Amino acid sequence: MCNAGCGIMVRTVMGRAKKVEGNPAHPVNGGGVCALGQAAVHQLYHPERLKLPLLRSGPRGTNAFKEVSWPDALARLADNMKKAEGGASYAVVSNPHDAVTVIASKTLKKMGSDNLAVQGLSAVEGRRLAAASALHFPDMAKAGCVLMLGSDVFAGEAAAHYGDRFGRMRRGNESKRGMMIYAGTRLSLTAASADRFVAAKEGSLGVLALAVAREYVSLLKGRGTVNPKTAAWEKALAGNADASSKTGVPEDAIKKIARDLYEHGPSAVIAGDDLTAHTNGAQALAAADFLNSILRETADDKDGVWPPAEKLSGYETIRKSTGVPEKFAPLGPLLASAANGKMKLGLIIDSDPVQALPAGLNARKALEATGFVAVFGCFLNDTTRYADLVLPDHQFLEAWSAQAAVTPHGTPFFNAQQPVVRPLYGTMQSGDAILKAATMAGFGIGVDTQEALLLGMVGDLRRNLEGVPPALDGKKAWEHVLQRGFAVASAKPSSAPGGSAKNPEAPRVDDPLFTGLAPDDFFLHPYTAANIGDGRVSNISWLLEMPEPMTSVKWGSWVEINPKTAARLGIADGDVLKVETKFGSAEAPACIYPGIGPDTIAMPVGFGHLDFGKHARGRGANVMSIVGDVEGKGFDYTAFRSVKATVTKTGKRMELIREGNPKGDYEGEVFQL
Amino acid sequence: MDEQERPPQHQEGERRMGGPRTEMPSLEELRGIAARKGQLKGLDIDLTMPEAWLNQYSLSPMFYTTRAYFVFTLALSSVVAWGAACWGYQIYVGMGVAGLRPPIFWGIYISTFVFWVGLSHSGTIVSSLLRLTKANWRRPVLRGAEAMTAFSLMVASLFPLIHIGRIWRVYYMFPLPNQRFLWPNYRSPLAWDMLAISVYLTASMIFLYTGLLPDVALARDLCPRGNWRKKYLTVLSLGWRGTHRQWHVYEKASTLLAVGVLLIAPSVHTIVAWDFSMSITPGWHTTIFGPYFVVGAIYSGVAGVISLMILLRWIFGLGQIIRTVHLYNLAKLELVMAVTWAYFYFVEFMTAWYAHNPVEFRIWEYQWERFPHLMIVMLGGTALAILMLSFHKVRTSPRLLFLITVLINVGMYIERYLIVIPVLTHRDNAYTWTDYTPSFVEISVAVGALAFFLLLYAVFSKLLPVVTVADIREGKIITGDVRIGNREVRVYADVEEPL
Amino acid sequence: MKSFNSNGDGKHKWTMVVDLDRCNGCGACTVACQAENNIAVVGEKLASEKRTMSWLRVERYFEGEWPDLRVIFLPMPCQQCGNAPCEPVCPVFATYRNPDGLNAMVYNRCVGVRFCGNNCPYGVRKFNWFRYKWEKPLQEQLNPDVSVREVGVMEKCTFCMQRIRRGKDAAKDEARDVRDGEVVTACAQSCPTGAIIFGDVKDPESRAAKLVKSKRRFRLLNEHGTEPSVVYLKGGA
Amino acid sequence: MSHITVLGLFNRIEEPAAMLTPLGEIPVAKEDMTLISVAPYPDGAVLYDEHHSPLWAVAIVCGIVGFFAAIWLAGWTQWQINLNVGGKSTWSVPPVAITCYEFSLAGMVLGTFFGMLWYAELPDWNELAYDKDISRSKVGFLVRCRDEATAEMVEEIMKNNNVVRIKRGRDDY
Repeated sequence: MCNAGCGIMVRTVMGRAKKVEGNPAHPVNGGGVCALGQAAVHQLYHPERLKLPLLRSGPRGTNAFKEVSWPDALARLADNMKKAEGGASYAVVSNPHDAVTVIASKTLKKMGSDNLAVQGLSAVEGRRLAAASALHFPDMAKAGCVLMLGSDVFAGEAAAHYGDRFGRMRRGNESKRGMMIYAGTRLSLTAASADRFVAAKEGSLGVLALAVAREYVSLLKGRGTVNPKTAAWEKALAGNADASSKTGVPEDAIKKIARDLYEHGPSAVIAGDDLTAHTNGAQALAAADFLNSILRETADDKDGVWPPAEKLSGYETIRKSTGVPEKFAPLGPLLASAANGKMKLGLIIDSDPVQALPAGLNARKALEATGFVAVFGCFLNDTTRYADLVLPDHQFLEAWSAQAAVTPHGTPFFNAQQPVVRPLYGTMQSGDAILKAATMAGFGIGVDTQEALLLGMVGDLRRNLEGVPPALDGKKAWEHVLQRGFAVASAKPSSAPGGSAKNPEAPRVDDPLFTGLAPDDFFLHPYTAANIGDGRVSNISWLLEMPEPMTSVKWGSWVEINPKTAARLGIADGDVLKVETKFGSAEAPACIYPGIGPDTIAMPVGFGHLDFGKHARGRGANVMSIVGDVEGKGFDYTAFRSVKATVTKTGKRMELIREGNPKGDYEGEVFQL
Repeated sequence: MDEQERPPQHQEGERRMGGPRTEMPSLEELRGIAARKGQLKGLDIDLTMPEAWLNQYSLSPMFYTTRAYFVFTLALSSVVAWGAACWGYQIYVGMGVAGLRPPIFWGIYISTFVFWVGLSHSGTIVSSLLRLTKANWRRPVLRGAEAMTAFSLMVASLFPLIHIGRIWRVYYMFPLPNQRFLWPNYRSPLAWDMLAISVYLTASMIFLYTGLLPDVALARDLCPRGNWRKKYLTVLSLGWRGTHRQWHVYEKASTLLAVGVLLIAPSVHTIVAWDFSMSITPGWHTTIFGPYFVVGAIYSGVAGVISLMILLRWIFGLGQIIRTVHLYNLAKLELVMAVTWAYFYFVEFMTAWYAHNPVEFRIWEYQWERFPHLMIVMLGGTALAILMLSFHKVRTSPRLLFLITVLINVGMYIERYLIVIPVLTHRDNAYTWTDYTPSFVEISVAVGALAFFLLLYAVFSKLLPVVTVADIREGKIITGDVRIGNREVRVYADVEEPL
Repeated sequence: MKSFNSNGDGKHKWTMVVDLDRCNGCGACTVACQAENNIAVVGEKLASEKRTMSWLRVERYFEGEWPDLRVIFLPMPCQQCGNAPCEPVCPVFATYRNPDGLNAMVYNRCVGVRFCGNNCPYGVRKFNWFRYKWEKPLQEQLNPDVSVREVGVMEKCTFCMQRIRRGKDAAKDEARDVRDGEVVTACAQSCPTGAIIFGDVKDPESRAAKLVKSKRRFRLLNEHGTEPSVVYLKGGA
Repeated sequence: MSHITVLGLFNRIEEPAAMLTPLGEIPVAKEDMTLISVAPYPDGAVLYDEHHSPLWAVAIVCGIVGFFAAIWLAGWTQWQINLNVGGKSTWSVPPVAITCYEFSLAGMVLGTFFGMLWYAELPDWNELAYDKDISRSKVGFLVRCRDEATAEMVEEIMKNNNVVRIKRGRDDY
């Protein structure tokens, strides 16, 4: 469902999964589970799950299938694998750390291709995977002040993790309360919990980071903190005088941020989508890193905000032993080459690129031009419309699996997962299916089942896991890990460079570019809502009925618009708006939302599925379908906030389903909070 | 003899008012009607007897049925059937077919309940008050008022049943001995309410029945042999003969019952008010609610009595019995109630407005924002009633009186709606604020209830005497004309010795 | 008739402490509650009529205007009031205060007059407007420890009574007292930020007992004299 | 002992009123006479009610019974089903008071009604000395006679007083 790798336990009664509970010992979530995780049992018993392999029986784009047997389906897949030998195959997965990703990666390599891509890989995540630096893993829980640069961590993946760390930061210790400052373009769920919200212009957070850094350095100097690099930093940051006008943040607000970072230390910066999802995202991220490096070097870090380098090195060890790929193919070029008809086989594993990727990436065209598309998943969705073969996967509660990843605060871990219920239907684990077909096609990687692969993994890994007695053999070690559900990678002295030991180089942040129709268009701000995440779970009624925390809207998508802007344009709550960009248009009801700037509109992602069961089909508008292709530089990510849109009233009305009363939520003083 | 056969003289005051609307038909005319319509064919009334006109008039609604009546009854029955079907649908599907939603758990079922309970008030209060004060103009009004009480209370008592979620478990609310420790909670205002309503219903039925007893005996005697009514009339009359002894006990009992009912009625509406004010919900939790409800009930009830009296006049041609003077007197009573009611409005709104309690004030604001038209009808209705009823012309015009009294009751219905709904939609917890619109089913049931009330009345008028013959006769017995100088005045004998 | 009181020994007073400083409004508690307590999903149409059944909601209040906004999240379960306004108005004893300090709701007794819902200033009581169906095979997920409510009855947060009972039974089997942290409600268990702390305030060593003495404590609408068992800790520095 | 009853129907109340003296001379006791009319005539118009019917006492006694029934019902409930609801005291007075009020009045009303029926000797569906013409405003005067001779004398007196019709019966009241 998500890539965070939370440790969960499932309460079962008479062989039926009843309730998902967090594993209190797990380094990611520490016992908590987010709403999405809770809904796993709902997904398991979802009435619309696929039960048998499906072979396309109509034209592509219709979801017309007939059921076939597993041997038949696997034979077809194997056939097409043979045909696609060489570089003509690719795979898209959703979770970069998962066992099935390892299998896909190994099989593709065997087939002579390295076209393995991850759907929805954000710049932060990409950077984290490639990280060798502790700069990307500050631990919020230990920080005295944390500056969130547009990172809506509570609504995104690993919400449970950040929730846990946030709770500890705020009130882990009653006497010392950590402070959170949120700078961003929209009052996101995370911003709502921040002690201070600083509204910045769209795409200007990199500049803000540099401006804060500059103020911070001048504070250092003014208060006499001696650091050998101060002069170098000062020099590097000298050219950022017009930050206030570029970011829209007043000069004294910037100073106040710097002062808070200085006074409440140890401090850290956590960067997020608001920062990176623009054309200058890579530079902005470098700017944030720069600020982080200053904070780290000047912090009195006895609490351990910054993980030691050797701790992080454990990740490299488990990555290597498990075979988790180090690098993934960039989606843009991959899909472009597929669209040019260069690909004969596409494996889409547990992902929905047609729905979830920006329209500019043309995932639909790529699939249409691919010779044979096999989709692995539990449900029919937008992507299966273009599939030749749909192979029903086990829901993860029925499956064996493992993940090797690193928590956002830098603890590398290995998750071991066993089925909690017997499979309900005649489904097959995607990993097993790929392995079987690959073996038939002659691309076997030496193991027959995913379970065997996992045993093999642990065989290599066991000496690198904490708490696993070295005497145990592979099988025993696996069982040992299964009992706890996870094991933390043991730290080893490593020569890997920790932090930015190099001399600071002034990062440069260009002005963001926007594709728009007219100069006074609105910035379009697609974001992930906390209730249905990125849309992989938008067929789950529990989550659809859960109100999105900020707007309290449920069962549908919306366009957030500032109250004053709405008044100016004569838009009332519930008026259906047509949002038009260069890439297309979408219609959704207006939601008057005070937490958004007057020049911006925001829409949640994950809605507007063309096909994803009765709850998701046609519900709301898919904002990604109108988002474009201004490619970011430096990492594999899409600058999906670089689009401007026009807003027009359609004249239709559609009352938003809200939990709270839009007027009443301003009357909180009744409670005398 | 001649003197008695002659149609009664109009009262002095009445003549001043322009006289009755219908001229008393002569004996010949009566015979003509009888022959023409066959209405009196079976009816064993000797038209040559003294005061035969009274028997004729009071019993003709029972025995004389027009086609229009059947059409009307059929129409009412179909509305009732539709309402009942809607109720059945609600039971089958669940309460959700009503427009209720948290935190609005009570909707128009409860406001309609309060309305009907309120309407039931004046019947007995007016009747027993007039009995106790020996107001002689009371006599033709009694039966109609008492029946109104009984029927509106019957309709009202349906609403708690319609309203509850599990009607099939309604016996949990009664103190029925059982093995499962299921017992009602007497600390709940709803338990008081149920108790009060059932006591009131019992008492008002007894009150109505006691009053009916001599008239049922009369109808029994005058009912022609072989008529299907004979049987139940015989049973219901309990063998009443009208011996001196029976009359004596009857008089005593009437007085005692009047006292009892007079003590029960205000307590009932106070308790209905406590259903609201015993809660901690701002806007309901006010001490004024008890008297406020009682006064409102009498106000709407007297209006109901007036409307019904006028309807009886029109439908059954009872202009000779329910005369304009009766309407005139009732209208005076209603004027007093209207003024009192206006005072209560003033007190209620003034405190909410001036004290500016945030929650109450918000409810008040919301009322004006969301239901301005209803507020205007409600407040304007009372203002108009006071204004209009102050005029002699209006008080003596049945047509205008009918309009005003119906308007008053529309206003009172709105008032009940505005008591129940805005308070719930705008509670302490601002996050839960929401809106309420009655659903089709709720409206159907409410309209069905109105039709049911009218149907009960219509059926009643065919089964039992709708006018109190014995009381009118008694009035005639103790009435005499006295000549003072050049003027003849009607006087009433008070045979009981004053202290 | 003593049997009414036999389901509690009066040794406990279960209390929920909600730290608003920690709550980030993520809504995990809502779904945890839904999963634990067989709460029906009502669907889009009924949700638009605000007839959702969730026993716990996270209320969100805004203060101020862009860009100087302050947001407060307020998780709102049944407050399990000491002097619960919902209890005395019930004509059939369907809701009463049990010796553990909880507002027990006896579904089988409820006739559905809904006065309790009207008298609850927090608006946490929910009514079964319809017979809610679980589409197959979703009924497999239903928690066997919690009854599925019939049409026409009230329901509300029970402080996960079934978990309390399980914890007490386990403690009884081992002839000891219930340990702090042994009994947690589904919402407290799932809360990622640890904003919900559940415990027995009669156990002076429990976390809840310590937190209710916090200087930041307050209770909602306490001016109604309801004495809620849910104690909030004020957010902000 | 069997009685003979004579029922005379008159057009006006004055006629039976005038018969009291001649009847007293026969002699017929006041208890053996009664007036039957369609509407109540005031006491003393012809006869005074000689029977003592303390209806008010019945009403009050029944009211008191209702009062104690209520104490038993509401009070016992609170005592026995000792559930804490909303922190209300174990024996909360207002519910008992309200229940007592309602039950007392219910008792009073029911007592009055049944007392009335008792004292009025109702219901009684036997064929009693009665005439339908009473409902047509005739005034009936019923005399219970010890023997045939008295009955004839009574009839004579009635005829002297403009009786419209005379009916004979036995064993009436």
